[in-house]
Formats: sequence, structure tokens, C-alpha cells
Amino acid sequence: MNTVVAILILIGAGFIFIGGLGAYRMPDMMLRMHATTKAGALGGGLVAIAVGLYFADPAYLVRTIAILVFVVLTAPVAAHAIARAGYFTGVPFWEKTLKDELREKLDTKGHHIYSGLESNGDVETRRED
Amino acid sequence: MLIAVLSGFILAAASPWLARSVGDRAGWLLAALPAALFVYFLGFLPTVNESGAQVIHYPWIPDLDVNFSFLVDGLSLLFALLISGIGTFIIIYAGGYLHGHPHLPRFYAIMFAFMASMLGLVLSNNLITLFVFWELTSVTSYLLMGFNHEDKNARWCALQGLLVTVAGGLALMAGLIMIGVAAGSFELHEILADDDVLREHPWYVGMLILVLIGSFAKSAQVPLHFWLPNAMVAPTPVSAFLHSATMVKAGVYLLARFNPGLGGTDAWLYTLGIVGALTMFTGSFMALRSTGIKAVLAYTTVMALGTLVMLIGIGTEGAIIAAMAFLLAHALYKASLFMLAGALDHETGTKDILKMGGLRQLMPITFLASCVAALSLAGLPPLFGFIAKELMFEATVGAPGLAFFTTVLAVVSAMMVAGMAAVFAIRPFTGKLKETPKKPHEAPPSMLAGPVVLATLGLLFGLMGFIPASGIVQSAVGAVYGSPIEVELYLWHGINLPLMLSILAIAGGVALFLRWEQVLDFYRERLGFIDRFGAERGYEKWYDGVVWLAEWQTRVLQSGYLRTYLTITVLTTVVLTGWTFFGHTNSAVTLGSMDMHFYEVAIAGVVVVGAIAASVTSSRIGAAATLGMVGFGVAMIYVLFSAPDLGITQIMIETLTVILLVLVLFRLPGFLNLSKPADRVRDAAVAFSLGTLMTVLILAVNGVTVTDPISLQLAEWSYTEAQGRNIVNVILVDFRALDTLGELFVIGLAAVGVYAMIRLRAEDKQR
Amino acid sequence: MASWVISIAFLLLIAALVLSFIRLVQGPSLPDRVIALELIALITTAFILVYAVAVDVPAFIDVALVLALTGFMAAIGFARFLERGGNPK
Amino acid sequence: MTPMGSLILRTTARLLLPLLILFSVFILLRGHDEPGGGFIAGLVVSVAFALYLFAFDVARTRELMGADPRFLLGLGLLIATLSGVPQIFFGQAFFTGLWLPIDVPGLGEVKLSTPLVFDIGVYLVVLGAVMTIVLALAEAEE
Repeated sequence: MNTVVAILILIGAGFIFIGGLGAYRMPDMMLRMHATTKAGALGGGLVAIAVGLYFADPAYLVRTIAILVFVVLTAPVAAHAIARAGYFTGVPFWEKTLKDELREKLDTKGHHIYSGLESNGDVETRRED
Repeated sequence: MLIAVLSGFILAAASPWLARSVGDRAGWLLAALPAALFVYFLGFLPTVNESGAQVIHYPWIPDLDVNFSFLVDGLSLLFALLISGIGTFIIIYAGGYLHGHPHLPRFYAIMFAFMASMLGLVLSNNLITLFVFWELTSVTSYLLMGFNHEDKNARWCALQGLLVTVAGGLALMAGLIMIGVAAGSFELHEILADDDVLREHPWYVGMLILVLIGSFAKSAQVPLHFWLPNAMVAPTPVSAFLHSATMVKAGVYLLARFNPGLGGTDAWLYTLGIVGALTMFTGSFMALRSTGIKAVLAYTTVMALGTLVMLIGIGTEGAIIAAMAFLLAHALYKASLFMLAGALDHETGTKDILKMGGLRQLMPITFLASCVAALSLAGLPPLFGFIAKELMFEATVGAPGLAFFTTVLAVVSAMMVAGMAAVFAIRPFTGKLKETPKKPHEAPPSMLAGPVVLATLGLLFGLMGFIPASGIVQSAVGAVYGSPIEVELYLWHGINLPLMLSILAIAGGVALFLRWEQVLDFYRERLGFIDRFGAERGYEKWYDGVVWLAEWQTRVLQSGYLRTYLTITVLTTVVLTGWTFFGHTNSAVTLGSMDMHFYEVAIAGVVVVGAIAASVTSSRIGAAATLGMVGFGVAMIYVLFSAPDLGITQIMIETLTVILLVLVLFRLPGFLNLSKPADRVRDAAVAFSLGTLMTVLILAVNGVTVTDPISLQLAEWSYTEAQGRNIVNVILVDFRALDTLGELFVIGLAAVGVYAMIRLRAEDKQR
Repeated sequence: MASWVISIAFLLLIAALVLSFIRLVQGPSLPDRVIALELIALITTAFILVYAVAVDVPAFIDVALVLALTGFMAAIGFARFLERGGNPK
Repeated sequence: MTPMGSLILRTTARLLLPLLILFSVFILLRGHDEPGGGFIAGLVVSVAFALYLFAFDVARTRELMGADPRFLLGLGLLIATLSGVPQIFFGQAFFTGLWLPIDVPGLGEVKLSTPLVFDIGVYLVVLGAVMTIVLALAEAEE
């Protein structure tokens, strides 16, 4: 049992480290976010599971699972919120960025994003910017 | 006895309602209390005359050695009788004088409060209770002086009177405490029992000076005398009662009371003698040049107080007898003179003697009473005033060391006062009737009762000296002198030096009266400069100085910039704690061997670097984010020291700080003007000093273990008594619930405060 | 529990902490700083969990749980700040 | 209508809020024995409502909270103070802990106690205070 816990902790810590490395080395905001959110959330979750297994007591296991759930739930939402805010306030992108599909679909004033599939009624209001 | 003293306060509370319901006759009805008290104190007379002092004891705050114990001996009884007796007539008089005044009920309330505190002062045996009543008299006197508070001058004089007497009171308190500690007890009868304990004590000079300052301020002695004439802004009943018969005599009472304990030394003799004599001279000198009837009486009161202080200073048997006789005589004629002056002012509408004339036919009784009282003031036989003056001259002639100085001043003052007495008694009533603002007619009976009775008493005591002698003066003199003395008071002492001096004084008086106008002109031309250097100018300079200091201090400390407040607070802490710590404790600061894991060092390092980054960064919101990181670091440190509760609290506070910052910073601009390098260096230095101080303190505290930490017991009790294993919460909620309740109210207050400020800002933005 | 595992885990976490701290201080724009702050919150949670294992005290799991729950609020707050037109400088 | 958070944020908030409130009550009730207590629970629930405020707007948050935060503040203070009063009738000093063990069918023996009541007072005060400030600031922003 302990070996599994040890392995999980090491992998988890490794992922968090990679997350940190990504945050440091990635050129612009969006790319950094990939690293920190995905690697971080995974790393945190693994460590949580490891600790849950280490303390065999079900009460603690429930809490560690709760930690896993919350980490995995909140990290992306936080990243989403800050990415959206960054994008709208015009944070510069990496000069080698090729595609930015969001730009055409975006109504910058109202902060509304349209998938382009809405009926014509909605589309007109968007076009006037 | 306790009820007797405190009854004044009880009636004070009831009197507004009583006065309103009874209406006009209130004066006569309310006077019943002081009359009853007078009879009650008379009851003590026989016992006091035989068995001397009596102590009545009621515990108040036993473990602070403060209790309502009362010392009833000749001296306190003399004062108590004066207060209650004259008080009766004053209340009746006030009924007439302030008839129809809207605030009359309130006047009665304060007057009774004053009377009760004065009674308490003269009767109390415990120094602290005596001081409490002393301050109460100052406060009630302030309220009475400023009675017609619309008048700006009344407010200024009332404040002046309060500041002087209360400043004196402060010195007195220090003195009383020193006496209490030196004598080992705060009970007067124990202190005065063995005479020399105070005199030989090393603190003797200190005690003496402080008590003297207190008494001189209250009894208007020379440098501090200016507030008494200004106190005449008060309505006449107040002047008659407080500023002539009772309150201003509190200082004299205190000196008389401490004479056995503190008196007898050269310091006592010369200070009191000289100051008293000078006050006597200044009083009479200023009386001569003033024309307002109340001002004249005020200055003659200053003269009388000076005489009393001088006589107590001389301290010989004769001097003490003279002092007590003079005190009784002065109380009688001065109270009646004031009431008569009030009657004159009430009827004619003016206070200026020069504007009054020929009132003889219109106000016959007033004329008669003022003649008798003025004769006693001037010290002519057969009045009691004459006996007192004769005894005074005997005392000054026999004064050790100061004989010549005091006698000359006494004679000159007596001359001037005799002159003024004549001016007061004759000028307004003789000559042709002058035009006065109000149509004069005889004063109502309530305003005449007091003066007539007191004046006739002065005459009666003069003719039959043995009544006052055997009654009260003998036991009073015994109390002041320390041992019983035989006292006879009679008019004719035979042809001797004091008689000659009296005749000389009276002759001088008559001369001054006849050429009074020229004297006034002489004062105006030559002696105008006095006003520029009088003691009052000193008071005004001191007063302006205090106001200037307050403004300067506010300008410096309350500059309106948060960073100034912060710098001042930090620097004061650093200086005070640093000085005490490095100056006194010599505990070496040891960096004990701490087994530290690498990760603890790493986290501490990151937190420190984070803090520096937060303070250096130029973007406000960047600083907020860095602070967030520092917060998480600290949370980790809490966990490392196995404090889960603190860890959670720190995390929650961290999150909330960010939320609040985000909401607040929304409207704050980026750092507009980064401070100049010089300021940054100064701020860094201030911050660095506080940082080092705290670190050193914590390390030092770590090293020292005075008692084993309380946490051990709390841990043990936590489960047994509070049935909880989480000690932190048990402490917060059970052991120290009251503190937490306090903190809750603080949190609540802060929240309401923020809400109010934001609400205000929102409203005035809409306007 | 082998102590070398714990030490390595701590080492990795501290390294990640230092790296994200550099990003936090350096981060040109506010979102970069916020991302770093998010990662630091995660690192703290992991750190506390590993420490709980290291000293064998399960009570610290609650601290990690609270941190996991509320750690992301900072990001939400800053996002709202930016969207409402707050001044990033 | 003031701009609200993104759809994702709103759904997360709706999902997380009940969990957080449950968690805060859980921390409050077990405060006596394990890490927790009125103060921390109050903070947790305040953060939960702050999240809801950031996701939606002030009007909805006030609606969700039911009572005005200042009322909660006052109520909390009242409860905290009153929790010390019953002792007086038992002749004990103010704020001495009174314990009333009752057994609840589901949970077995539950110890009701005045410190717990005091803790609830603390919980409401913290919640009331923080939310008064946060809502006041948020309202001033619009």
C-alpha cells in the first residue's frame, strides 16, 4: 500500500512541478494557463488520492475525494474566468499565434460570444459594432 | 449625619419639581431644609464643647481606605452652622431676587447641591472624601457663576473661576495623597493625633506647597485672586453665599484644619503671613478704586480672606482667636452686605454707586441694615466687627518675626476698608434722589429678612461677647490650635496699642470717604498701568498659550495623511519598546539551535522575498496578488507549526482580503505619484527598524521562560471542564467568551462604519 | 513512509513554488500574475497534504480542503476586477 | 442590468454555493472538538456568498440571502449575548458553559451547549459583517 501512495505522491508532485515550469517558460498568458491548470489540477488530485489512501480511515478518504473533486472543478473555472477577462482587456498574444477563431464571433462591447448558429434576429444586433 | 450631609443632593434632585409646583412661596418652603440642618448641627454644640471632637464613620470603599467618616469638632461645626444658617436666608432671598426667573427651579437645584458639597467638605474626616466634596464645590460654583449662560462674559468668568480653582484642586489632591501616605492613614483624626509626624517627614515642604497652592487658589490669595471679583457675574444670592461666606473660605478652613499638623514651622509662618498680608492689602487697595457695589464687596472679601490666612499663619493663641472671631464676624456682615447690594441693584437697576443717591426715604430698612453691617465691616464699636479688629491688631502686634510688616499693612487696609464701608453705607442713601433706570421702592420682605437678621446678630454678638465665645468660638479655636484655650470676647480691652491703631484706622477711613472723588481720579491718572500687569493678564497669557499649543500639536500630529499617522505610530512603538528593552533588560538574544528542515527555510525565504516584492512593485493590483502569495506562505507556516485552526483562518482571511481589495481597488487609480527616493529611504528605514525590533523581541521572549506557559493548564481543563478537544475554539468560545463578545461588537461596529461611509459617499455623489 | 519520498516531493513543490513566484513577480500582465497565484494555491494544498502524510496527522486534511474550496476565489475576484474595467496598472 | 459573470461561472456558483454552505455548517457544529468554530465557518459562508455575488449581481445575492446582512449581524450579537444569560438563573457566573446532552435518533448522543449557541452567534456576526461590507462596496461600484 505505501509504495502506491509513494508513487502517486511523486507523480503528483512531478506534475505540479511541470505546471510550475510551464508557468515560467510559456510565452503568453493562454499557453501558461494550459500548463498550470491541467498539470496543476492533475497533480493536486493525485496527491489528494494518495493521502486518502495513506489514511485508510473512510472519514478522511471522503474528504480527500472532496478535495480532488473541488480541485478538478474549480481550477478550470478559475482559468476560464481569468482567460476571458484577459482576452477582453486585450492582453497581447504570442507573436507566433496562428489562429484566433474567437475574434469574428465576438461582440467586444457586450462581451457576448455567439456560436454563429443563432437565428438571424440575434445576429443583426451583433453585426452593428 | 450621612443623611444630613447628603440631604442637600436629594433635595437638589427634587427641588425643580417642588419649585414649579409650589410657585412663589417656593423660597420660604425650600429654606426649611437648611433651617432644619442648622437646628440639627446646633444639637451637636453641647457635646462638642464638653467632649471635643466626635467621629462618625460610614464605610464607602473600605479596601481603598475611602469612607464617609465625619469629624465633628468646633471648627467644622462653626462652618456647618454658618453654611446652614446663612444658607437658609440665601434661599429665601433667592426666592425674592430671582422671582419669575424661568430657570429658578434649576437655580435651587444647583444651590442645594453646592450646600451639600460644602457641608460635606467641612465635615469630612477622610482626605479623599474631603477632596471629592472640594471638587464638587468648584463644579457647582462654576454652574452657578455661569447661571445666565447667554452672557458671554459670564461664561468667560465662570470658566476662569473653574480653571483656577480646579488647577489648585489638582495640586491639593497630590498634597492630600502625600499627607495620607506620610501619616499612614487618610483619616484626619488619626493624622492630627500625633503632631510631629508630618512636620518631621522628609516630604513636609512638598506637602506644604501643594496644599497651600490648593487653598490659595480656592481662597483667592494674591497671585490667584483675580477670579473672585470676576465671579460677581453670578446672581447676587450666589455671590452672597458662595463668594463671601462659604466657598471661598474652604481654603481658609483647610489651612485651619491642618494648622496642628502642618503649622508651627517658620515656612508656615512666613508663607502664610506674607501672602495673607499682601492679599489683605491688595484687596482693600483695589476696593478703594472700584465703583460697582458688588466689586467693592468682592475686593473687601479678598481683604478678609487675606487677613484670615495671615492670622492662621501667625499661629499664636491670640492670632487663632482673632481668626475665628474675624471669620464669624465677616460671614455675618459680608453676607448681609451682599444681600443689601442685591436689593439695591434689584430695586434701582444699576450696580454703580455713583449713580445712586438719596434712597433714604424710599428704602429705609435697607438703609438701616446696611448702616449696621457697614459699621461692623469698618470695625466700629459696639459691633462684633470691632472685637474682631481689636483682636487682629493684638495678634499682628504680637506676631513673631512679622510684627511690623503685618501691623502696618493691617492698619492701612483697615483704613481703606473703613472708607469703603462709609461709601457703601452713606453715599447711595444720602444726598438728592438721582435718576435710576428702575423706580426704586422698598425691597420685598423675603429680600430683607436675611440682612436684617444677620446685621442684628452682628450687633448682638458685639454687645454680649460671651454668647459667641462660649458657644462656638472657643471650641473652634481649640480645634485649630490643637489644645483647648480659654476664650473671652468683650468690647473694652482698655487703652492699649490696638485701640490706638483702631482709632487711627477709622480716622483715615473718614478722611478717605470725604475726598473719595479725588482718590478715584488719582487712581485713574497715575495708577492706570496696574491693569496691564495684573495677575489676570498672566492668566490670559497662560490660557492663550494652552490654546496655541493645542492647535500646534493638532497641526503636527493630525496632518491628514495616512502615512504620517503610520510613521508616528511605528516610530513611537520602536522608540518606547526599544528603549525599555535595550536599556533595561539585559537578556542576551540567543539564536538557539533550531532544527529547521530545508522546506521550512524555503517557505520562509519565499515569504520574505514576496513581502519585499509586494512593497517594491509599482502596480497596485500586482501588490495585491503578491500579498495573496505571502498569505498562503504564512498559512503553510502555521500548518508546519501544527496549528490547523490558524491555518484555515489565515486562508479565509487571505481570500477575503483579495475579495475586498478587488472591490475597493476598482476605484483607486494606479500608484499616481511614486514617492521621491528620499521618502522611500526614510520609509524603508522606519519599516526596517520596526522589523528588527520585533525579531529581536520574539527571539528574546523565546529565550526567557518566566512561568510555564498557560497552555498546559488550558489543555488539561479544555476537556475536563469544557468537554472540547479543540483548545483554540474552547478558549475562544468558553473560557474567554466575554473577550470574544467584545470582539464581535468591534466587528459589528466596523461593518456598520463601512456601510455608513459608503452610504454617505453614494448620497453626496447623487447630490 | 520512506522519508526520501517526502523530501523529493517537498523539493519538487518548493521548486514549483519558486518558479510560479518568479512568474508572479515578473508576469507582464495581471492575468499572468493571477495564474501564478492559482498555481501557488494548488501548491500550498499539495504541500499541506504531503506534510500531513509526513507527520502522520490527518487533521491537516481539513486545511487543504478549505484551501481547495476557496483558493480559486482570488482568480474570480481579479477576473471581475478586469472585466469591470479596473486599471491593471 | 449590471453585467453578470459568464455562463460557466454562474453554473459553477450555483453548484458550489450549497456545498460551501453545507461545509461551513459542518465546520461550525464540530468546532468544539476538531479544527473549526463559528469564526472560520462564518468566513467560509461569506466567501460562498461573495462567489455568488461575483457570479451574479447584488440584487440576486440579497435575494438569495433572504435577510439583510445587518439584520444577521444584529441577530448574531443578540444570540451571542443571550447565550450567557441563562446561567444567571442557575446562580452561576455569566458565560459559564451549560451542557444539555440529548440523544438524537439518527446521530446518537448530541451535546447541546451554550458555547455552541455562542458559536452560532459568532457565525452570524461574521457572516453579517463581511457581507454588509462586501455588498456595500459592490453596490457602490455600480
